[in-house]
Amino acid sequence: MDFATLLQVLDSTVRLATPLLLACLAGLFSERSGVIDIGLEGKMLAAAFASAAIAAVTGSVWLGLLAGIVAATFMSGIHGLASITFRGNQLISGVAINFLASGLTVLIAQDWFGQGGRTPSLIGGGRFEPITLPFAEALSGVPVLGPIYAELISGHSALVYVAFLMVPLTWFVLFRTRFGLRLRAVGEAPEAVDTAGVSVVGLRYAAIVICGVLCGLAGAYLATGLQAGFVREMTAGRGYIALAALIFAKWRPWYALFACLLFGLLQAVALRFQNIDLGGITIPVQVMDALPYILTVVILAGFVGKAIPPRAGGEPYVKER
Amino acid sequence: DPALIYDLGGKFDKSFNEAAFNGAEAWAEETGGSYRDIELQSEAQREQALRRFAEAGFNPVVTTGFSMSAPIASVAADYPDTKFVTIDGFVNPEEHPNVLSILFSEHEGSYLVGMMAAMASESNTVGFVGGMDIPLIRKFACGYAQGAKSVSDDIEVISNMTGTTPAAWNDPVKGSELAKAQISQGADVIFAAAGGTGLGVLQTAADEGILSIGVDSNQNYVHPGQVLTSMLKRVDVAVQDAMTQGADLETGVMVLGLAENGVGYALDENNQDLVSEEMKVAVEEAKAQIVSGEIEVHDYSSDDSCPALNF
Amino acid sequence: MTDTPAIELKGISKAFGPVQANKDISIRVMPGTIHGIIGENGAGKSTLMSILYGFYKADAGEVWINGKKTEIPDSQAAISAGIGMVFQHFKLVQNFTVLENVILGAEDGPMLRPSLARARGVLKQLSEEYELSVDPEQLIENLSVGHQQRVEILKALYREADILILDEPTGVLTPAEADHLFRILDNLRSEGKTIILITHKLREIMEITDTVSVMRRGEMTATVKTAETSPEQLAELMVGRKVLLRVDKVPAQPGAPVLQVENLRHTDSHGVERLKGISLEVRAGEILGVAGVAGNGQSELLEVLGGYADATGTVRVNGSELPLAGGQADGQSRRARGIAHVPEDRQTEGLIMPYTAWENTVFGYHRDPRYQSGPLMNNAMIRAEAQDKMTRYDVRPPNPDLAAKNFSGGNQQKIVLAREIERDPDILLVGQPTRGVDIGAIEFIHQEIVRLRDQGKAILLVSVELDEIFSLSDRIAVMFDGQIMGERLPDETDQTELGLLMAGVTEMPGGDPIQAIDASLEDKEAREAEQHD
Amino acid sequence: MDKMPAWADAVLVPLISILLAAVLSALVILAIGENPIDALELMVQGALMRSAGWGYTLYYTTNFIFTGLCVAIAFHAKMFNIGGEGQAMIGGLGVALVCLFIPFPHWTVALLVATVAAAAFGALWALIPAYLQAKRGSHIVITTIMFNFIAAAVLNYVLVNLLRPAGAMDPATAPFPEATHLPTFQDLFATADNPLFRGSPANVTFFLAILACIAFWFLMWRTKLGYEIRAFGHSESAAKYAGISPVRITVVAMLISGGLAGMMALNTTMGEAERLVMNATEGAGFIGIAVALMGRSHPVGIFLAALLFGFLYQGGAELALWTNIPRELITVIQALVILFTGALDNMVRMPLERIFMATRRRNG
Ligand SMILES: Nc1ncnc2c1ncn2[C@@H]1O[C@H](COP(=O)(O)OP(=O)(O)OP(=O)(O)O)[C@@H](O)[C@H]1O
Ligand SMILES: Nc1ncnc2c1ncn2[C@@H]1O[C@H](COP(=O)(O)OP(=O)(O)OP(=O)(O)O)[C@@H](O)[C@H]1O
Ligand SMILES: [Mg+2]
Ligand SMILES: [Mg+2]
Repeated sequence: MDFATLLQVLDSTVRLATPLLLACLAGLFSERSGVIDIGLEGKMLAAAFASAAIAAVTGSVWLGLLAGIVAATFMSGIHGLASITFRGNQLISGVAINFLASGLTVLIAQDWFGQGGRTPSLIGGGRFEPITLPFAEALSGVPVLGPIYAELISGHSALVYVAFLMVPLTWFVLFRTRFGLRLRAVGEAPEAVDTAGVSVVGLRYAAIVICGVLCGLAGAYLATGLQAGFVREMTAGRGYIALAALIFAKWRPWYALFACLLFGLLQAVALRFQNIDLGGITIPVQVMDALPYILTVVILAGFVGKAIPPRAGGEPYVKER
Repeated sequence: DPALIYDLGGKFDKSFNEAAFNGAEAWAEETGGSYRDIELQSEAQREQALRRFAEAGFNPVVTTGFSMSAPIASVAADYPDTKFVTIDGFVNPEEHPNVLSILFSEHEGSYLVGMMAAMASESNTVGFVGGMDIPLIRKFACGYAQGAKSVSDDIEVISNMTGTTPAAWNDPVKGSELAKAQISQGADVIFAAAGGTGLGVLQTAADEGILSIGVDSNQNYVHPGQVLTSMLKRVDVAVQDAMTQGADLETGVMVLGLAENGVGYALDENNQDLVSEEMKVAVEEAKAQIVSGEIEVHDYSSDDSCPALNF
Repeated sequence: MTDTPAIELKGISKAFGPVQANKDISIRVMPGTIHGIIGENGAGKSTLMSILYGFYKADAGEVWINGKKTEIPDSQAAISAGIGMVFQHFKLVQNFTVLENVILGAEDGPMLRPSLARARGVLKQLSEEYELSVDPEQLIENLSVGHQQRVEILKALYREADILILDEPTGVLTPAEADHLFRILDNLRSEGKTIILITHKLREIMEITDTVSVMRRGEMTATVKTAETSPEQLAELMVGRKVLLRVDKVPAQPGAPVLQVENLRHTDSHGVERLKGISLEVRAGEILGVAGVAGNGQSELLEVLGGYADATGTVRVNGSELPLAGGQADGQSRRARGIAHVPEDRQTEGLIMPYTAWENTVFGYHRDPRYQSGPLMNNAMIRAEAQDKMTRYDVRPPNPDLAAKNFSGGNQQKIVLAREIERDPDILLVGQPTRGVDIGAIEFIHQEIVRLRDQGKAILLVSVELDEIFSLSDRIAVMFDGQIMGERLPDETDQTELGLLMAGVTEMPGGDPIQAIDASLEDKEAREAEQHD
Repeated sequence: MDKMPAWADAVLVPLISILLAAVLSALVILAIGENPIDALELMVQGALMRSAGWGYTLYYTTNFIFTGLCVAIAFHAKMFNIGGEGQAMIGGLGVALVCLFIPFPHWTVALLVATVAAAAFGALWALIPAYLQAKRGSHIVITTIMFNFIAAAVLNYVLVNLLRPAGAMDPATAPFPEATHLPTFQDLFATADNPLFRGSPANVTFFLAILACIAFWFLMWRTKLGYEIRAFGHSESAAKYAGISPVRITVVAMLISGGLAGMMALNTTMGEAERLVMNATEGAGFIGIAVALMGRSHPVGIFLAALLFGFLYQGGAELALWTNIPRELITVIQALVILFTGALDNMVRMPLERIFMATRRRNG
């Protein structure tokens, strides 16, 4: 692989890692608060649709983004209602949300646009345009570093930079603020938080809302940044990969970044190279497609150390049995 | 009344199925008639839809996609008075006299757009993004490569398939990534024969400022001024014809090529600035030669091989 | 001192579904006093205090603090009313540091750093003032229970609580640690703080409290000045009748050794060594009592012997060796070797709560060919046998079709006992046989255990209740930190000596028991923290 | 004492939950500008008023019984098997291999062998997640989801590169030989003058599904294994105390679960398509979750819930045929049913409990 191709693959890695990263951080907030979320996929999908639909109608990507966030947060709200208020099974609620998003997006899209569950293609202000960072042009001539800056670092849409900035921000919120301390505590020992006079329900809903907002960003990026419009099932399992990345990352923000970049890289490689020829043995494309999933299982099997989830994860908080 | 069954890709794929839909609409507009259509939900529904339409007296029952040929073969005998049409599929006419199989010479149309791609290319590198990796799509790719090579002997044709399952028809993200990869390898015209996936290719091409070529329907309007042309596959005409003939439909096997105007390339106000006079002349000439048999475009599916491209 | 009570509860009632946990309870506690609340298990003590702390919501009743009617809808309100509570089951975040636990919910601002810095200072001061030393940077999971309790007290003091509620604080402490705690409470009282102390140990009530209230079956039966009452009177108030807390038994006639344990070692899933070379022996016809503070390896000892934790070392039953790991080391193989096991926790181990009583009477023995007919289980026969056992063990109600969860704790324990004893085992392992069981049932269970001993069985009894250990055991072994610190005969020792052994203190160079205990516990914590990483 | 009688929990709660889901579904239909009453009528007409409609309804029901039982047995062992989909795919592979490569004399023999193959392949696919859960504590929800994706890749590879007949476009195997074709309801019940179940895919595997329900009941409530599985599901610590090996129960329960999912492929592969196609499972593995939840993991409940979903599927197909309501409506209805019966069930249960407690108190 020559340098240019490598840059291309890495560039593509960044693009593909972005929705994973946003969703992964979304899951991180939710699960750190003790609410397991396998509905990331559905929330992203809902956001992707809402952002594309509103951007198509209004011509403004910002309104679209807002709509995406609202849609994902609404889905989050359902999850919260089921798993926090009504102490239902969080896994089942997540499954239901995935189904709901998968059906509703197409149903509404068809009703609104009549294009078979697609939104119209977004043009002009309906999309996030790539941002060229300062001096990208000027520096592109510098050997090695120049192209890296100009092609790999510069030239992504705003949400990519937002996603990457979210990593230190998440770390800071989680480990340097009062809110973060309480959030982590509520995922470990909700009764400790409760007896310390802090509302468990309030904290968990806050986490769920943050989760919704981040999923909203992820979905909006898919539909208005990476692509130019919504198509059915366009999340294509990214929510599950994000979940896997979260476990891989042991529920920590910086690790999440690396996990998502790794999965992004795997996807980028699988996309670009159909059948990889390794000295006589051809690796079929199906293996590349399945690689992120296989890797997740291998990771889960504990070859990379045991991942201990937040202790109260998945359990509704019930004071009175 | 006629009925129309779309393949799993769905009615509004802006491409193959949508062409069928457009044909049906055109028929309805022209004749004032009405028809019924359905997007399939599952495999088991293929037969069900055929039977339900046949039982309800719809005639002919037109279907799109090669996957419908097997169900038609198993249903047709039960409804001898109903005419079935399979577009892109093949059902043995001896065994099932009430079935019309319509096939297209996609390689011929692809040859023409391949020529145009080569002439429009400045980097002497053109790309092809296919949908699902099946002989049908290789037929597109092979015709395209032959056309391109006929213009420039040393032209490089980069070809990628999106996948090996029907999901490959509906994966614009992957289409987009493949297009980016081809662009980085120097391609400056990319032909997308990939259903919904192709929209991602067209989008990326437009974003990156290179040319793309649409497929099946006229997709020039998707990004005006940035889609060089579209390889037309006149599914719409086929559907409209079948519906017009109605219950008296002539069955058998029909192959539509350049001669029958079953395939072609699209020229309209959206791409008139892109297609030079010289290009038009060359393509029309080649078209005439293909029709007359002077140029023979190799059909990949005839022997599963391609002289111009390695898969 | 004024005569406005610091706390006044008026007519508090609380029901959990069909269980009436508190019925119209009223109580007055004067400032600067220690008020004791005693009552049997399940009498409603914890419920009442949780209501005062805003953890539960009362169905009816009022709370008055310092003469003002105060609504306490949640713990936040309780905290601002100056109430602090140390729960029976600690409410700590295990993987947070002491410091983080202390500031949780009482941070100074949205940023953590300043809060932590301030708390570090305050904590240092509090530790010195009240002899509550803990390392503020240590993780909770590395602390002993005694130290965890200190953290809970520090939490309350950090929030400047004037009223401190302690729910059974001594249940997890050695007698010496308990004495130390009482010194602290005495300190706090002299500073004018009001303390409510829940316990069911009459000795403690007599030792430290000023006034005492007695609860029975959700009701407040009496409130008296401690100076004007006696343990006998309190016991009677507690149970509602005169009780005799001694077990009648003849001296043991020990026979051949039945259970021989040598150098038993066990490491848990976190990689912490829980049993560090245990050796002991139980003979036919004797009860060996294992004393110790909870969490020093007694549970693991039972688990290993009961066949559900792997270990190394040797265990012989009637002279032949038991496999300690692998396929043959499981509960059912142990039962086949004549080892019966009444587990420490009947609700999470001994019984399947949603199963009916009859299904539970074969739990663990369900593979016995006796209970099969062909490929299916012979449910009719199991049910008939269950009916019979329940009648003989006086399980109330004697209805085998009722789910286990619908029996009270004492009756659940009887079902477990019936199942294990009826199989005529050679060895009976018993963990906490009377935890959460009322005095009537305790008498019955103790008698059954002694009866089994007199039939020549070997009995290994694990209990955190020193009283129970003293009254049942023929020999007493004391466990600390996964080791046996020593063996004593009940007639030749006392609570003080056992208490020190329970804290790992075998000799006291300085002569101060508390310092020795602290040193010993800190040693243990440091070792565990090391193993953890 | 319980807060509510058992029958109320088993019948009333799911019934009210379904009702709520139905009301919301009706609102959704209204919102897209269609008439819910008409839609329901069309669904009932198409699914229940014709024998061929029943033929389709029962065909789907068969799938859902298998996947419902698959999820249910895992539930009993307190595991959440989301991998029914992948297990069914691989089960289909087993069916295809025996049907294609063993020359069977008669369909009965073929069915027998294919059943074993389907169950074995499905079980095999559940084995790795089960083992990882038991031995390494890898969360089975995540691993089974991953195994769904991996199964799709495996099937894809096998169909595209190994089993696809030369020249075929579909990623599908060649049609199975005549001798493996299972009798459909039409073959079984139609007569010359009464063409029952014409053209519909319901076939003898429906009876196999019913047998599976009965066997499931015996297994869970009459055998040692069922006793142990349920005990383990209620309390892992108690199971350990009793000498019930968590590893063994986890693995065995998942093997049975995977086997049941695999057997679903008999219906789609051998019964209907008579060849193995890429997308034969069509989400039935996920529907199984809803079916098991609604059926309270009891075979009778599962049968009824499977019937309901079979009706929804077939009715939905009819809707798509005769109206402009997109097929995704059915997905939305499914989602609502899962949401209300599975995750929001306490929303129904809590007020009901209060009502029951109040009446009990009033009556003494
Ligand atoms: N959260 C709860 N849900 C339902 N019932 C409860 C709950 N907490 C307590 N109970 C019941 O209320 C009654 C009183 O319990 P409580 O914990 O107050 O007793 P206690 O006096 O503190 O007993 P112990 O000495 O065992 O701590 C018991 O019957 C118990 O089963
Ligand atoms: N969590 C619970 N769920 C349902 N019923 C309960 C629960 N806790 C207690 N009960 C019921 O309340 C009644 C009283 O229970 P409790 O545990 O207080 O008994 P108790 O009076 O302490 O008896 P014992 O001395 O035998 O333990 C029992 O009959 C039991 O059926
Ligand atoms: Mg208590
Ligand atoms: Mg009790």
